[in-house]
Amino acid sequence: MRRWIFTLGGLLLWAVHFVGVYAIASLADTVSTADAVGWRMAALAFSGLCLLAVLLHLLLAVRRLASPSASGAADHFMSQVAAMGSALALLAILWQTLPTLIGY
Amino acid sequence: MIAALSLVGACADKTNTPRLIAGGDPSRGLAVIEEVGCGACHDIPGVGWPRGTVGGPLKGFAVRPLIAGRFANQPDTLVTWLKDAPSLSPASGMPTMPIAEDQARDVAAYLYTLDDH
Amino acid sequence: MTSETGFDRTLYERFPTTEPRPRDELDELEAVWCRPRSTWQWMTAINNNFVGVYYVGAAMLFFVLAGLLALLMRTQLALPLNGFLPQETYNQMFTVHGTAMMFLFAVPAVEALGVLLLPQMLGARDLPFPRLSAYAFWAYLIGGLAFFCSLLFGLAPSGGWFMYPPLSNITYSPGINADFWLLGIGFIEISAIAGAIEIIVGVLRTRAPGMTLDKLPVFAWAMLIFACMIIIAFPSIILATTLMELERALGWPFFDPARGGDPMLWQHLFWFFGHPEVYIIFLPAAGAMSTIVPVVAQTPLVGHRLVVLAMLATGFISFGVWAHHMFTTGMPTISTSFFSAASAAVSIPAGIQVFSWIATVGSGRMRFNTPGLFVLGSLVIFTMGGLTGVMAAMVPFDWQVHDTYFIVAHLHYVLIGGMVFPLFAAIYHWMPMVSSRPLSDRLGKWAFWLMFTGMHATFFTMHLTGLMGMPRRVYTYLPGRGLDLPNLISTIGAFLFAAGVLIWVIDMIRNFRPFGARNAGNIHDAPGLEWLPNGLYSVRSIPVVSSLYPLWDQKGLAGDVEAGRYFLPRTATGHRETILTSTLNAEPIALMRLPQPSGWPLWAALFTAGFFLLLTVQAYWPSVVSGVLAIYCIMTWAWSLDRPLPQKTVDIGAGIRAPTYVSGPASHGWWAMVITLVVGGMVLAMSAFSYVFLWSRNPQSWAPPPEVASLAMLLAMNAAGVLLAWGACRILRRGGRVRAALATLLMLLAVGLVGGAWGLDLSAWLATGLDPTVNAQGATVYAFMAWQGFFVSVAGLMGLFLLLRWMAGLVRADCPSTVDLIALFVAYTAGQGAFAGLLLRLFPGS
Amino acid sequence: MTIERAPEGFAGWPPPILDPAGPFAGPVNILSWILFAMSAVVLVVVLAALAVALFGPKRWRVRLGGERLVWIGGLAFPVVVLSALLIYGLGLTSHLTDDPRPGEVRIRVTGEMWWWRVAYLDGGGREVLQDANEIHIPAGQPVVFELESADVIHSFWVPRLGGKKDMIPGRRNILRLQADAPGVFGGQCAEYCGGPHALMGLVVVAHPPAEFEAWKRRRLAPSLAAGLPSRGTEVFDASGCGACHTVRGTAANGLAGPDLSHVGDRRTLGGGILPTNQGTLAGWISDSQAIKPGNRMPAYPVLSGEDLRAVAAYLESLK
Repeated sequence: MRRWIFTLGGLLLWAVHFVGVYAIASLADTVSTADAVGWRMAALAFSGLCLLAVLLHLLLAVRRLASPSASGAADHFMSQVAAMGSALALLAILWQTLPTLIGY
Repeated sequence: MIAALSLVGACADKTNTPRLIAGGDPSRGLAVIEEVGCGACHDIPGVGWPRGTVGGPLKGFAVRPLIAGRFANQPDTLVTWLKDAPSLSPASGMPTMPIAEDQARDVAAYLYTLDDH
Repeated sequence: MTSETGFDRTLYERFPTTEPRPRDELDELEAVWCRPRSTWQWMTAINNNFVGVYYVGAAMLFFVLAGLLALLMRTQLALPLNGFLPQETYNQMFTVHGTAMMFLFAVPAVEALGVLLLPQMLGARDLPFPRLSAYAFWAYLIGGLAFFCSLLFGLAPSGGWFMYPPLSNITYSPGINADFWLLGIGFIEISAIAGAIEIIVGVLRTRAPGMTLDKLPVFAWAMLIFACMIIIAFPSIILATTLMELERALGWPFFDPARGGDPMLWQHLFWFFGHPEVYIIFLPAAGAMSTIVPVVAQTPLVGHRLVVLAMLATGFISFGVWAHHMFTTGMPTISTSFFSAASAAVSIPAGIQVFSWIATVGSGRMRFNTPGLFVLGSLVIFTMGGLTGVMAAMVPFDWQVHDTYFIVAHLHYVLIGGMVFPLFAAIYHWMPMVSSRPLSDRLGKWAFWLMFTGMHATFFTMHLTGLMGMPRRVYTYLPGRGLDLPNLISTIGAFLFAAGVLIWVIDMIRNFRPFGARNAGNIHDAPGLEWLPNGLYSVRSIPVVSSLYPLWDQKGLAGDVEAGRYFLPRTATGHRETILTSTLNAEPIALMRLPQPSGWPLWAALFTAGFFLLLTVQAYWPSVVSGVLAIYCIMTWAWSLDRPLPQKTVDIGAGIRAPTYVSGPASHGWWAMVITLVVGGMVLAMSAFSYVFLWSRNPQSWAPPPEVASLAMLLAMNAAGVLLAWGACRILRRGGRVRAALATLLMLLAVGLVGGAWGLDLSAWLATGLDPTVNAQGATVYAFMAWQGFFVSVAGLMGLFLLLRWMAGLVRADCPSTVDLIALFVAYTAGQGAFAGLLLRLFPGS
Repeated sequence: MTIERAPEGFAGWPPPILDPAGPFAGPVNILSWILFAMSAVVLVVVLAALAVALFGPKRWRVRLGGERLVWIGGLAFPVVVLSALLIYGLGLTSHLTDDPRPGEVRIRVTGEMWWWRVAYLDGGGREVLQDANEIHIPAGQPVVFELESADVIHSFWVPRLGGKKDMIPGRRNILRLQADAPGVFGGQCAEYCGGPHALMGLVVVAHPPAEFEAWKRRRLAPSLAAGLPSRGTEVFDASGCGACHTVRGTAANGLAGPDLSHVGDRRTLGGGILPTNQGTLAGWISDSQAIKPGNRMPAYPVLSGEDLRAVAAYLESLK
């Protein structure tokens, strides 16, 4: 299970981010629209946090790829998928942050 | 499409029709029929929709001896009927129609292409 | 690489073995995996070689039937104001066309492809739950036919394939037409989830030894992700259809705004399923493409790891795009923007795959045979569909083209390019493996060119028709507006496409003729294990895999496999069996015994179908009888499972010994139960979303919940249930007849406690006077109660089943799986009851 | 008398989506062309790459056949294109959904199976005037549409003026549209709403602002013909038409069907599908089911020819 979570880490973080910003926006729409700036800041802070997490995961995956202890084609393959998944998730989260900046 | 086909067919057969309408153009007539909405009451060959049930269906109108079962099916009578039916038959359900004389002639010309039973 | 299970990988070096094999081994294998002889045996066959073919056949039947409806509709639209079909008939037809294509063709077809191909691709003898496959197939066939036949009686639904309420509620859709839709969907839910369980466990647990994840065929990756997506997405539609039926039958107002419901809830639930559904259909087809392209180009797939990543990413991101079907519903701008961004992101993985295919073609040498042509056609069509998809992801553009023929064009490009053409490529590609006889290449090329031309004529034109303002789902259009010509072209194109399909149908009939030579072999020089010489038992011996393209890289593999020089060259126990392997590295763990053919899955499917069908036509008592019979059949079917063999371990080849029975997380049954419970958990999560959503629409009308103090008892009882269930498993394992009796007793107590907790919760809510028909709060609260009640009833049946097994002496320490699985279910049910109790009392609070 | 042609409907040539008539449709038209161009470029790139991969000389194919192509073509290229598009698209979305400003003309349109109830609102949101299936707006200024539904989900769409928006029971959606110049614009229900959904059209007429005010003043008063005794009014009353329809200035005050106070002044009949004249009125009254199958108005086969004509003439006179 831990191997799977590591391999899919970036994409899982994307999912967390998506649910998070959507929930924040929906909550803002339900509870109040008056204080839009506060909600936006909260969403941006959350996005920043997720971006950091993905970056961290990307670093971990790259380090595992580079480390000599990673042996075997299967391990290497999983680490590659993890790293590329994280990179893709980074991009997707960046795009997902755009609406908070310009999409109101 | 259907209209065009039926026109082509009609023209081929009807070269010797006795009821030519001076200055009437069947294709313009069909356009008038569609614009004015004759289909709201009549089922008219060449008009896909609406196919109203209120007035009689006009299939084979060209070979019908009578208009509305009462008046001789002659060009002048038809043109008058199209414009102002109540003036001929006060009990008719067909109202005065907002079409000019030349438009009525076009419509009549189209109706006289409907000769298939 | 460290071992996952402690298996010593040097043992692989014993293969291929060199000693001669005993002569009668093959005969025994053939006897165990014998071909059915009577009609009844054909019908009750469970081997994937048969069920897979039936499954693909049924899916293609629905493709042809739904395609015929499309032809009728195109005939109606050939001319403006055409009177070929009456309005109501047309409306029923487009509803059935969409529903059948999505639910009865697309999902089952790709699932069927998996059932047919996966065991051979993975080097397994069969899927892990062959009887479940048979059950899923028959439920699907009967349900699908019943749904389709409703059209003949004018009883078909007419609300469009996404059945938006209020149009689909009892006021605007009186009669049982909409119920037939819910019925048809219900069967697909059952069969899709059954198939998904089968595929997940099959791909993760029954691979050829040595087939580590980097050597897992791309198609198997695709099917794995496909199945996981079904597990996550389908619960949403299960919930949605259940709520709609509750609203229609009992008047519980989930979607009725007059009583606090909201039609938008349906749209969220439907599309949370509906958009991933598109990718659920696309992924296996893309996996097939990534498998076929290297074969037609005769070179490994370029960027294999990128393609795997792309499919994984699609699996995730496709869950973030559902609301792009709802851009015009007046959602807040910010929300539409999120979905717009995700819709753009989801096209990246598609781009990766398209360019990987192009690069593969470039690095090899393309063979222009029929599969090759379909692959190329798919690439072009899918790219075009993807581009219009990017267009529609731009919100302002979508405001204009949404619900017009532009979208009709887009979705057909994506689905035909992304699924139909790959499916045809797959059929032409794998037919020599399935029937040992290839389809005609000459006819195939005719079929391709007709379909390719027809497709563009029909649907490219529709982009324009849409921009010209023609809305979708119109049974006619007015003349004189320039729409006549494009519609006529579309109709002609549709008939061209149909002509292509007709040629293929003729070729298929020719192919399955019962005479003539059948010796195609690996005519494409393909690299996958499915092209090894095989019989009904799949491969003669299960090879050790050391490459992603074993038949290309492992020289002499086919000969060694056929000579029985690898794992399991015989039947080790005299039953059907395959090797159970570990998830990451495919190390052999145990011998998995597979069931023999049986009529019970067929009967169970029949009575399940009977139950729902009779319910739909409101024959309540017969339906109850049918339901009871279905339960009886399923129990009888389960009765024969979980029996340990006298041999505790057997030689699975080259002197390697493996156990014949495993329990707990090592066993395939445990996996299946956990996946089933994930489905339950997803339904619960979507229910919680629905509850909060409906509350947010009308917070002021929410009545206070029962006393929060009543929670203590509820939680305590559920916790005790979990504890007792866990205790039952522990005690049973320690052996002895008394302990077996004690374990049974504990489990029954656990069931009783969880059921009691439910009863307590229900009575507390009844005491508040909340009425399910009065407002949305009542409806959702009682929906939670009903859902939990359903689980409690199933747990009760399981308890009864356990009691019977105990009386028959089948509850023993050497076969604890039944108790384990019941314990898992009871524990989940307890957790679900506790969650519902907490949510409903604490949110929004009193 | 001349025929006023039924308005150029919602569909036709030039494609209304690409023939914008106001500031809410114009930018979408530009976006559309950008998207078409983008798609054409991408498609050409893909097809060219495919052609090289299939038929190109060996040297080219080798350069193409590596993972580099996947990184560049499948990842870098789309990321650049989509990032640009996304930023542009999100900005445009945000710009087109600005909140209504005070003082803008407000019109409530309610989708019904299968016609449109139209109500003009005053500054306080009170209804001052009811009409059906035809909407009059002042040109050159944004008009705020409050979209609601009385039964199932409909979608309000006037393509030359802007995108569509759904009418959802229990919700009120806001859509702003503007016609730059006076003109007649066709519209259509875009969300499938059952039965004759295909025949649920509408007409938007944009006037110069002063004319719009004059039109509204004229409409606020009952029709001159409404109170005059005639055979038509007698038949209208005797047949119970007033149970479903309102004719202001008379006893007819039904609310189920379209308001008929000025029905003779409307360009179309039956929801944007037929021209209004005595003939079509007579056909509609007598058997609307033959014209728009499934609509909620029953056929009236009991009227004699003269009565039918009288009612049609009466309705046509309601200007």
